Amino acid sequence: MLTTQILYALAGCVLLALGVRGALLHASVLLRIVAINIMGAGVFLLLIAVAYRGPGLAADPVPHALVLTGIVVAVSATALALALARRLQVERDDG
Amino acid sequence: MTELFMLSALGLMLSLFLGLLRVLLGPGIGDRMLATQLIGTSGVGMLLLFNEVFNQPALLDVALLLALLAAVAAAAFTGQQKTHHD
Amino acid sequence: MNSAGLIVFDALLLLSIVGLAWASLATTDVRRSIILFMALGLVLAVAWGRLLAPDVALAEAAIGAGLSGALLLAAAHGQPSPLPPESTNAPRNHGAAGMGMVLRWAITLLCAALAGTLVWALLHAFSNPQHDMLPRAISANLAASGVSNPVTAVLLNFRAYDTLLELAVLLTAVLGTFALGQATPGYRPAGLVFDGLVRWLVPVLILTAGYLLWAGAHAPGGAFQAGATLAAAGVVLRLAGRTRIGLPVGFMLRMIMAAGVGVFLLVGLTLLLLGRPFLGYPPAWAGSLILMIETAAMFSIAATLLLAFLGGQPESTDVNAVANRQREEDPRC
Amino acid sequence: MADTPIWLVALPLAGALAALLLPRLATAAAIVTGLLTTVAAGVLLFGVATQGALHYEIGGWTAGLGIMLRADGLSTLLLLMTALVVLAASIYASTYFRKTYERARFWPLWLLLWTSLNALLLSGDLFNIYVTLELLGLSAVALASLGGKRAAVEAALRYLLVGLLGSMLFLAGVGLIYAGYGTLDLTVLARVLEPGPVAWPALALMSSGLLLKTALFPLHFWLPPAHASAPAPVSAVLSALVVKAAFYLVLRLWLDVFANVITPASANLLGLLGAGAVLWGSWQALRAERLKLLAAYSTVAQLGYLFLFFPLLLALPAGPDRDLAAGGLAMLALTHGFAKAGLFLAIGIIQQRCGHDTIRELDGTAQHLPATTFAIALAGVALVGLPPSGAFLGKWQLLAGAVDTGQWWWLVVTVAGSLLAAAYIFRVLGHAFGHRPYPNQPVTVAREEWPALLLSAMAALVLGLAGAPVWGLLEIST
Amino acid sequence: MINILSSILILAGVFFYLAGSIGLLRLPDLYSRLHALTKADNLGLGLLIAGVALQSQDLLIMLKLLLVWLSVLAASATSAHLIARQARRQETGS
Repeated sequence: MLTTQILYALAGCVLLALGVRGALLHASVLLRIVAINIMGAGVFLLLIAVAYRGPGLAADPVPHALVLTGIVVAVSATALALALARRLQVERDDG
Repeated sequence: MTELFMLSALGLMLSLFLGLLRVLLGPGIGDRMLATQLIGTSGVGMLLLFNEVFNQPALLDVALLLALLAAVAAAAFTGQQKTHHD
Repeated sequence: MNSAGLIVFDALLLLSIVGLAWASLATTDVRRSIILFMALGLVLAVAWGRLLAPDVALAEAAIGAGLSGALLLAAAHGQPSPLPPESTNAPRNHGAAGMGMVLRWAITLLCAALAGTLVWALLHAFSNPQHDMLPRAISANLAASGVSNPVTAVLLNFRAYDTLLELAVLLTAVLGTFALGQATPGYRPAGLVFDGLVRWLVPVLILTAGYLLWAGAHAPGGAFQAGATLAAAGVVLRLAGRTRIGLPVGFMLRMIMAAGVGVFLLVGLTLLLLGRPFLGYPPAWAGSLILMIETAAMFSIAATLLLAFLGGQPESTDVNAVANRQREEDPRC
Repeated sequence: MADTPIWLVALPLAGALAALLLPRLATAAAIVTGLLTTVAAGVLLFGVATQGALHYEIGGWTAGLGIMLRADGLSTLLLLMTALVVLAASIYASTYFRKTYERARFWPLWLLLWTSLNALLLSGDLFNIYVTLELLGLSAVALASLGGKRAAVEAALRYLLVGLLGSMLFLAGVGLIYAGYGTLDLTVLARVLEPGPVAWPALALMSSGLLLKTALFPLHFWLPPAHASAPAPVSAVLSALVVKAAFYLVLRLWLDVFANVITPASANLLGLLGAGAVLWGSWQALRAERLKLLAAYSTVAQLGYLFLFFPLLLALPAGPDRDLAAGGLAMLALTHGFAKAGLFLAIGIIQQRCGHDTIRELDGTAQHLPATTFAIALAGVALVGLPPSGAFLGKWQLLAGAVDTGQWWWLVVTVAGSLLAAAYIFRVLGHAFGHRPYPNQPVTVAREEWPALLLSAMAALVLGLAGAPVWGLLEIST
Repeated sequence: MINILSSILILAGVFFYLAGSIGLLRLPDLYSRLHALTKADNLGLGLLIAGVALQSQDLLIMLKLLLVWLSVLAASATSAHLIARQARRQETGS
């Protein structure tokens, strides 16, 4: 059991919970999107902490690959959400 | 030598932490941007030191990328979008 | 001293991560939240470096420090700042405000419980001896994978199917933004100082992207990091007020968007028709096939990220889509 | 034959690229792709029926190191249903979207949605499931926003944010499983998972993410606006297939992968939420003023029935009774898929021909659009669960299971829900068959109407008679 | 000998970093913070990079380090300019 692993995983859990709270409570769409991204960062932190094996040792590459995929997916989702938010703003301004 | 690198990384961490306080305190957007800049520069420094501590030459590339994109944040923030009528 | 120093360092780093995340979610000012989120991205890049995940750190540096923030800020431009709290949704009265308070606390408690349970579960998971079956299998098969960077081997060979679908996700997102309307009109010229920076920054970014793509086979890097760096070059150009940022239009654009998924799929199906498993590269060819797929993926990723930053279809490619959006209906009943 | 699983993913994906690159030929490309994919689904069904469950190791790497696709009885049946529903909806969509630019936007996203559905149903790897969930979510949202009006965009945005929240929770569960067991492969996990402080929270996280996506009461709030404001063919697929894909994952995790981790209390909780969904969804459907909203609330209710099976399946000992109940669950899911798709397509025709879908003003529809009204009636038969629909068989097993295990209260819920369903269906039919002194000329438009008719007939007539083969196929599991 | 020199350079670099961040925290207004910070962190990073570069023998790595320093210099000058311009714009209220 590595202290580093636990510390970082713990921070990941906190970020996840903060993100969920923000996503549920914020009124503004953009802030909700930021919240969901922070939630994602929490999950990624957790995964990278799981992969860590100690200062001199090579980390487990699988979680690293998963996180890279996760980052791309998160960016894609953010882009679509922002486009929807922008469109909604236009519709509101028009009507 | 590793210990000196570690100590210096701690020093940079402290500097990042102080920058963080300014980010949180504000008061203006400009102050926050400036402090973010400091966080980025400290991050670059730390990555360079880690590159030596953990013997991970790839961290140098990370530092380079952070350095190259350091101005993007400020530009994105101060850039003025055209309106549709422009 | 060394390990004690590391622990103090970790503690400070994590404190700043949690602090930034908290502060970014505590404010109702959208721009402030975005700045804090960008700062969080910078600190996270350091954290990935600290946890010996340089591949992830590279992606975070390109995305977190550059693109995500620019994307969010571009969307925030139309927003009033700071946003009046809860003015857009259903109107509320005082009774509802009381209910809202209860709801806030209930949600906060729920999230605290979530974090607590998760920590409890993780402590149990970490108390077992670590599972090294998969990492060992990866090192054993690394020689046959065609690349020597294990993360690239996982992404482009062992779990290549995930990456294929991930590229499809990226494509879907951009097609979705296209369907929602035209690109934003762009930025006013940013002035001489920034222009001077752009003049040498853009070529350096493009070179760096090429380097990262090439390095991915044996060192951290790869298609995604390279694509994101390339996209950053386009973002910089656009922020400087240029109208031409290196994206083609029309058929060429669609070709580039489709190239990542297309080449991937083509390689997979060709191998299938040759009697091998889908995406089962012959070891002798694996390296070149992966480089080919990664090159196509890099252009696709760069183009799609850049299009996401534009926020819609670049002008002059589509029929007057927005104007003609309303479909005619014939009320006959 | 052994390659069929990967073709089911590769074909629609290739079709999506073709539709993107050649916008003028997009419709043709989509229909050809649709036919080919349906044939592939049929071949897979035949293969699974004759040779048993199929496994396909992508890249030739063993499961665990690589990703494995798995096709067993349940997933194959759902794949075939997906193929038939999407194909029918595609034919309808080729008349629904008339302008070139509309088609150029619609078809690539549509085929990407199909890719994600097939990939999800075949996936045998936890992280891969996450990626397919995101592909499914993003393509569904993009399609739902195609209506372009404010209501559609608003609903799509909420749909997206809820979906992202759900998939992030799911991913957190996946991370926990990897931390505890060091593998992501479902078959391996089913062997090594044991009840305890890692598996329970992981299952809870993944399930809550999926329940959010499958819109189980009280997490259903996002569904009615999103499904009611999307274009008709999209609504059909969202209601019939997309929510069911998330449900399929819940089923897989609870009854297969985490089978020895779940407790009776948690299954009862799912049953209770299901009961809430049945009653609340049906009640809201009865009160709905617009047909599309009615259909959307009916989806909430129908998903509730599926969750009623969980406490029964957990209480029944492994054996023929349990298999019968599991078959009833599958039958109910299949029937709802066909019936709801048929219903939404029929509503789409009414909306286009009459310019509205207000239930109160439907009088004379039966005289004006006889075939469409007939399709609605057939779909209604299946939604209420009258014989000879497949839903009748499904509900019968539900009732039998409730009696066998002495959990009579689920019986009450089922009966009450069915009565409410009968009420909301007859309310629509009552208006539709209402006499109008000067009706419009009767119209039949074959190309628009027959997809809806076929889907509804499939649900109300064919599935009920095909009970035996369905039960036979379901026994083939991995 | 090289180790001692590089230690001195790195420690000096850290000192300038800290000086800059304390300045950022203590100085009264945006403009003075701007000036203090850009000078301090450029100098700090420069010294640090010099110290790290002494440790490596590889020419490619040294070039990369130089590039890092140059781009931070350029970026910080540019962003300082942009931030100051933005602040001035807000003050004049346009």
